[in-house]
Amino acid sequence: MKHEALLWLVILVPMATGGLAAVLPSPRKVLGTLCAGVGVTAGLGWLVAGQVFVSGPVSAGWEWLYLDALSAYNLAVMLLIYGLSSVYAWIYFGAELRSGHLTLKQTRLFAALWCEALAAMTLVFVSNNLGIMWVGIEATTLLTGFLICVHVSRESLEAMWKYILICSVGVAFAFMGTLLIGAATRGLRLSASEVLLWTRLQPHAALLDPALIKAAFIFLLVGYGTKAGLAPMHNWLPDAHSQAPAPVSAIFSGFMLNTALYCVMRYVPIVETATGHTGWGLRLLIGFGLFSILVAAAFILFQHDLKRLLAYHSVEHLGIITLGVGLGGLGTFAALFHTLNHSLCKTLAFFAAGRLGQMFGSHDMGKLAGAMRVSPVWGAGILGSVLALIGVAPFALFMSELQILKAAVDSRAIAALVLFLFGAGVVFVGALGHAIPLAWGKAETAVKPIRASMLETLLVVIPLVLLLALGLWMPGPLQTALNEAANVIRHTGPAPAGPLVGGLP
Amino acid sequence: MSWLLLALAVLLISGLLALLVQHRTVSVLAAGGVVAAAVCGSIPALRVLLGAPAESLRWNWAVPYGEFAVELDALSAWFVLPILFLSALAAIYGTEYLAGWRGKKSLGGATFFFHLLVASMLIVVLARNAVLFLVAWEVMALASFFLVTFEDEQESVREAGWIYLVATHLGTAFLLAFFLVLGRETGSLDFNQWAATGALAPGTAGLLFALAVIGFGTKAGFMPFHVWLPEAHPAAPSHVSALMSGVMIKTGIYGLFRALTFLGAPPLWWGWVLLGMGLSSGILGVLFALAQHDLKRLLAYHSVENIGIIALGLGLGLIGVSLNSPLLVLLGLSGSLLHVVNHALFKGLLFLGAGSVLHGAGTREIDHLGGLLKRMPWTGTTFLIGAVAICGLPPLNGFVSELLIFAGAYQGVIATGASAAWPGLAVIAGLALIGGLAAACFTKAFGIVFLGEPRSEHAMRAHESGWGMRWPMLLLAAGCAAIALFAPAVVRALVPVLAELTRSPLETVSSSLAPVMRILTRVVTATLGFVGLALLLAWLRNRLLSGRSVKMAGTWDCGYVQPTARMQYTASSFAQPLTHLFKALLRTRERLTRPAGLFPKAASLATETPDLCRGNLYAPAFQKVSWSLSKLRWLQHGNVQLYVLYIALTLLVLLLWKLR
Amino acid sequence: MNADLILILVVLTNLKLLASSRLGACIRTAAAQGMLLGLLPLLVHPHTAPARVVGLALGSAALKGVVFPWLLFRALREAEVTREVEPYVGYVTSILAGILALAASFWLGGRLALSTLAASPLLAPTALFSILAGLFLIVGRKRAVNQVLGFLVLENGIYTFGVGVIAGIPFLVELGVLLDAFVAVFVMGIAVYHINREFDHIDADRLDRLKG
Amino acid sequence: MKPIALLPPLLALVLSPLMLGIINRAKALFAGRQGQPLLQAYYDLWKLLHKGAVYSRTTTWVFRAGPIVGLAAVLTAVALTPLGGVPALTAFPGDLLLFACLLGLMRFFTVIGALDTGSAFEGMGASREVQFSALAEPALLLALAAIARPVGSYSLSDMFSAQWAGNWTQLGPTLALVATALLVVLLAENARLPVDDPNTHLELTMIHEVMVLDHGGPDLACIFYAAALKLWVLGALLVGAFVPLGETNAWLNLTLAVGGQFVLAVVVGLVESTMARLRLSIVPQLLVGAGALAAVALLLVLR
Repeated sequence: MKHEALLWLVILVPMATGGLAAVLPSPRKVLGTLCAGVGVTAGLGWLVAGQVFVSGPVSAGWEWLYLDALSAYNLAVMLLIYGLSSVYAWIYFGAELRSGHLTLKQTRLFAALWCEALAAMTLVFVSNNLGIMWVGIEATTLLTGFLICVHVSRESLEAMWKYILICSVGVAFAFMGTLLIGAATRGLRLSASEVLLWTRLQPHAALLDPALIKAAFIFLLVGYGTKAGLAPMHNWLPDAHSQAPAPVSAIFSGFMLNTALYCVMRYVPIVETATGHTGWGLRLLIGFGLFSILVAAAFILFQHDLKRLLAYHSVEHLGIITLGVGLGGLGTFAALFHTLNHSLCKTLAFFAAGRLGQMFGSHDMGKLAGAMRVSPVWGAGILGSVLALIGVAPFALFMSELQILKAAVDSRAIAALVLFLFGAGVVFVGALGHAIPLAWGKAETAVKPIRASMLETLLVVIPLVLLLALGLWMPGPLQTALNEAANVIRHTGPAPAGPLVGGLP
Repeated sequence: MSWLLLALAVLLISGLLALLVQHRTVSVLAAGGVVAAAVCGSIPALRVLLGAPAESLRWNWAVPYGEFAVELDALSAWFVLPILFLSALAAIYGTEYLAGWRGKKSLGGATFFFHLLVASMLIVVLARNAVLFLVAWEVMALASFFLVTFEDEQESVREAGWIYLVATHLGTAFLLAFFLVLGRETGSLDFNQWAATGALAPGTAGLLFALAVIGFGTKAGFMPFHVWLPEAHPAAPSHVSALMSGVMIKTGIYGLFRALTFLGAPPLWWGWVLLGMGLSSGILGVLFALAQHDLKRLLAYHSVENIGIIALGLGLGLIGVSLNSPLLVLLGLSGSLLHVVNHALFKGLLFLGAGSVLHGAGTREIDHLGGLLKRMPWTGTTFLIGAVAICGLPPLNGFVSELLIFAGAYQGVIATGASAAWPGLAVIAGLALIGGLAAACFTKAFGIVFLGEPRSEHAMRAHESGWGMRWPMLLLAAGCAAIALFAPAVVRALVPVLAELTRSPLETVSSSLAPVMRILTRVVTATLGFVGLALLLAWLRNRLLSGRSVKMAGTWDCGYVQPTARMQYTASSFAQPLTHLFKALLRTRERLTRPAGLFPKAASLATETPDLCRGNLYAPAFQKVSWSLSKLRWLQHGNVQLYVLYIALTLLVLLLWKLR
Repeated sequence: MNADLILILVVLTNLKLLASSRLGACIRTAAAQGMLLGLLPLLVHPHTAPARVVGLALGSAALKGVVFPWLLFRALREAEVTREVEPYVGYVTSILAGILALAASFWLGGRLALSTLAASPLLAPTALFSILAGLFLIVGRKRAVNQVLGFLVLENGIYTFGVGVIAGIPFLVELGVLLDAFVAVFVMGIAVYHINREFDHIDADRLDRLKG
Repeated sequence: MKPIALLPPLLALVLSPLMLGIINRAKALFAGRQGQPLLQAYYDLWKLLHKGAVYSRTTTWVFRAGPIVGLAAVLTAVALTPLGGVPALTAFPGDLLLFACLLGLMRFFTVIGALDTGSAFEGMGASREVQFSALAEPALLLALAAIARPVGSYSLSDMFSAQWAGNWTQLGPTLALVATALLVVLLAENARLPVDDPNTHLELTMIHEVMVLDHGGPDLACIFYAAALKLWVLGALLVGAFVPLGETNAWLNLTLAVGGQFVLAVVVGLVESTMARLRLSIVPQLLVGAGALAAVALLLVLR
């Protein structure tokens, strides 16, 4: 059947592209192939994702591949981000090729790893078997490890070492959790091939052994949380993000983190049902979410390096998403919406940071000042994205955060409300303090203005316009998509979150 | 309502067009767009104030919990009119004011944000859905932020922009809490439903009131939430300062009025809280204004003072409600509402005047100016009118609104029982002091800037602004006089507003407003008499002098031979006795080098008066927070072993804690 | 020879790892542990030993007993280091900590109520102990090689758990796991190699330029 | 409106300069001099009205407008002032505010008129004037509030109507406090000792006089006349609060009130000849003290 074929293709096309890109003769060709391959993958992915929203979950390969609303939504967003980032990679590395900072070998390495990483992440989303899902995550870690040091330097090596070690340890715990889940299934007689199939566990979650499930969820949360950059397991994140080339940083915080968080979301309904809907797991999520927001706030306040600043913003926003999922109800909906908003916004931010970094030759915000004058386009990009990141209306992030706040108030989680507002306030004060000089400040060394190409302008305009549009108007399809996805997590049929004006979740 | 939508459309479209087109056309769009919008928008607003029923409109808006629900009731209309009027004038003024930057800066951007600001202010006062309100509220903040940072190459301006956006955003955080909690209590985010649902639990209502006062008070500029005003107003281009100070901060007052219609019957302490806010804002505001020597900063502090006066009126009104004494309510509320409009007029006028001075003389430093009345007669005269008005002196509009509030206070004093007399006493003492100090401050501002001899080259070479900047000032001055002249009519236009606020039928309001009307008619007669007398006397004097010797000479110098311009009193020396009197509050920093020896060399005195709250409240608080947060930073120690340890510990702790 | 014996040996190897300062010895110990664990599947499911179990056993034994040690020794030769520099935790203390960890893992194993479904009551505790020991090596030692070893031991613990506790993990998953473990160690090996070439040392504690 | 209502303003217009004469005469007597004739003020006005004018080149129309506006304002205030229980020309609740603000307007224009000359001395006088008046205003309004409370109306004509004027039996202590406060305000507002010294010739010590150094001719006449009227209207309030009146006979009341005014003038003279001018740094304390007295008076009637 055609959709099942699509599921396979979404994994195979990027793998093939990666293989091809690794042997092409010229860097330009390599990058071109990369863009083409990613483009095709994106097309296929959106096709099948759309199919899911039209006519329910798609599964293939004896149910080992499975795409439901939740994974389809994440897959679609991921492919969007990957597409944008690939185009940006063309620009970014194009500039480096012109200035001779990039060799063919490095280009090939980058392209191959880039595509294989895409394949691995896709695997995470399309696999129904929780074990394979884990394999996908681990593969992502190992593949992206070398992406950090496309340019080998002391810092990049250190970052890579920390990234690989910490994430491997963390993800190992996640595997432990997966095993425990398997152990918990002995109640329901499942054949070896079915043990870890999500579609098998989900319906009978109530029969699972609560004690084991709890232990499993702790391992999973810590494990995948490490990869998702939740505090206090986030320490690898600022190093990796700051040292990786901008396109890589963009997909790192643009979607790799969310991929790991997606794995946690997968388990939420199982855990909730198994523990009898006591909100045991949700409370854990709320805790990690809030702690991440506060930690991120502390570091944003004192940050000097632009890319590290953005990295901590990722910690904050992943925390917000986790908080939303933990609050449940409307919160889940908002969290998924926030995923899209944050990814768009953060990719743009890293795009701008990368290009500005190339222009100023540094990411230190002491040197990086007055971006608006040096490059109006990218200056607007960085200012706009930071303003959006700190939750200024009418950008979409304001909307999703507003909904998460509402979820908190409605579920009378006043402590969460206060801490969230406090953390967001600190972030606002700190980040705005960085953003204003960044945009208009006086650079100590004069940098001559640089005109941005049409393509670059588009890369800035498209995300900003999307964010504005989503902030002021939520398309019906997106809304249904979000609802279906949220219902997978809530696993409680239609949304409990009260009557909505303007026809909603 | 269609007219208002048209106005919004015109604003947004012309704003967007301004981004695309070139110099000349930009100015045309900048002025034309807003003026057209003002004309369209005023029609329905006037209709409603003249008694037509409220117009409303509900469109689906595909945003969770959002609905494009707008309504033009009397209260909204009362705020819509000044917004439109002042915006139109400010826009006209702006075209000439900004002409100097043509080619240097993107005037298209400035125009776009100006139009966006006007549009968002309109939506704020029209919105009937919390999400719509909040979005408009934030857009308003953002647009004004970009206008404030127009001259972004200046460090001080960037600083001001930061303080402004931070302050307003933190205020918004409280509003978020306010709306969401209210939404939880009532199960809806629709204003009309909130107005409909009656009594909340006293505790909840109190909490909501506190949230509203902080949230809206930050925008309105209540002391101690005013910190952003004295920074942002001077930094912004003058026509923007006029708009922000004249009407934008009033959206905070509007929000407070609107919020009070949701919270049910106010207990006595709400009134007292507002009185406290009013007194602190009024007195401290005018004192700090007195201590400034930057003209626009001085005006900014006067906005704080006038917001305080408005709060006094509102507080009296609330106390009247809780003691149910109708006359007190009407006097307090009408005084407060009328002062909203009056302040929009004369503060707009004064900021435009200050802008004209900055434009003509190139400095805002009062001590460097002087003798401008000769060089800029139009600006000077209109500025004088604004000054008299803002001091609450007859025969101008400021007097009328302050009279109403004063009358309310006296009403409280003579009312039976002491509970209304105490607030009355407080208001009388406070308002009298504020009035006296305001007079001191504006005799200083006008006297030092426009009178005497020029104190610097700047002032010497000052030139009058063109008609594009004169007309707005003239119209605003005329407005100040007109409101005083037609006070009864204006207050009659308040009847529907008051009826809506007190939820009583129009007849009742207008009947119980009758005594106030009588007062106003008498006042108008008396002031007219005064004007007549003045003209008569002037005529007589000229008759007497005609044909006699009228000589011109130097100022009488008390026998000193060579008076120079530098011997004149300066703003600082003029205000010194008062600032010295209140030095405990002002904490003025003085750098004084006394003249020494028999033949003293140069001596100098420099004073600056930094903001009390910013220095002693917010800066320490921010430091405390950042200090305590900096304690978290050892987390990122750089050592990978440590990082793995965190993970292991987190895991173990959770296992031991959560598996019990 | 039954499972318990192997498990006890695994515990002993862990203690040895904690105790020894010579990197070479550590690597050999780890290799031995790998071999032992390779045997484990055969003994846990003695009567049912289908082809895939045998394959798994041989695969993991080969990988952990031969390939990894070879990789690590190569890294050592490159770096020309033989022993751990002054560790964060002394060796005696390490052993004591090890004993404590052992006790903790027995207690935790009981808490998890796994023994019932495990092939041997010792299994879950041993697995947990290996995990803890691995963590301890990563946190407590400075040489990057030691951290790779630590990760290896941690993996071993999880593997033990997987083999012993879960009746039927699909073959594919197990392959994936092995593959990942292999790649992980491989990648780490390469990283160590690069680090050594760039920094002329492989002391993870001196990699602390990125902070704040 | 009964024709008698025209009398208070008429009396004010005619008799106010006389008060200055009485004060001077009283001071002269205390100093054991013979002193100026009682009608000296009238002569001065007449003389000034026939003079030309000299204007400083620095000045603008503001300088010329000052005296006019001041006189017009105080004349309007006269129309609001009742005398001897006879209601004022126009009376309405809150007229006391118009009264106070008109005096404020007069002050405003005197001050900017002074600043218009650009003279350091006049600037100094202006600076002092605004300082003291800012403190005097609360005292005045509070004192009036203290009377308004028992009367139950805040229109001057009601507050100083026949049956309430000098109502010592009902509100003795209050009235005493109010009268003291009003007296201080009157002295301060009219630039009298112990606040200001009307007839020193040392500019450095003057307040009001130094502000009008540059005015001459008809302008100065306006200022003198305005000052006299100001003294009269404030005096009328003080007297109205102080002097008890019989309810019935309006003429008798008027006579009593005018008498009261003259007595007040004598008292002022007495104060001026017995007291020295206060140090400028002490004056605020005096005025704030007056405000405090008024507040206390208000508290007394609040019970």
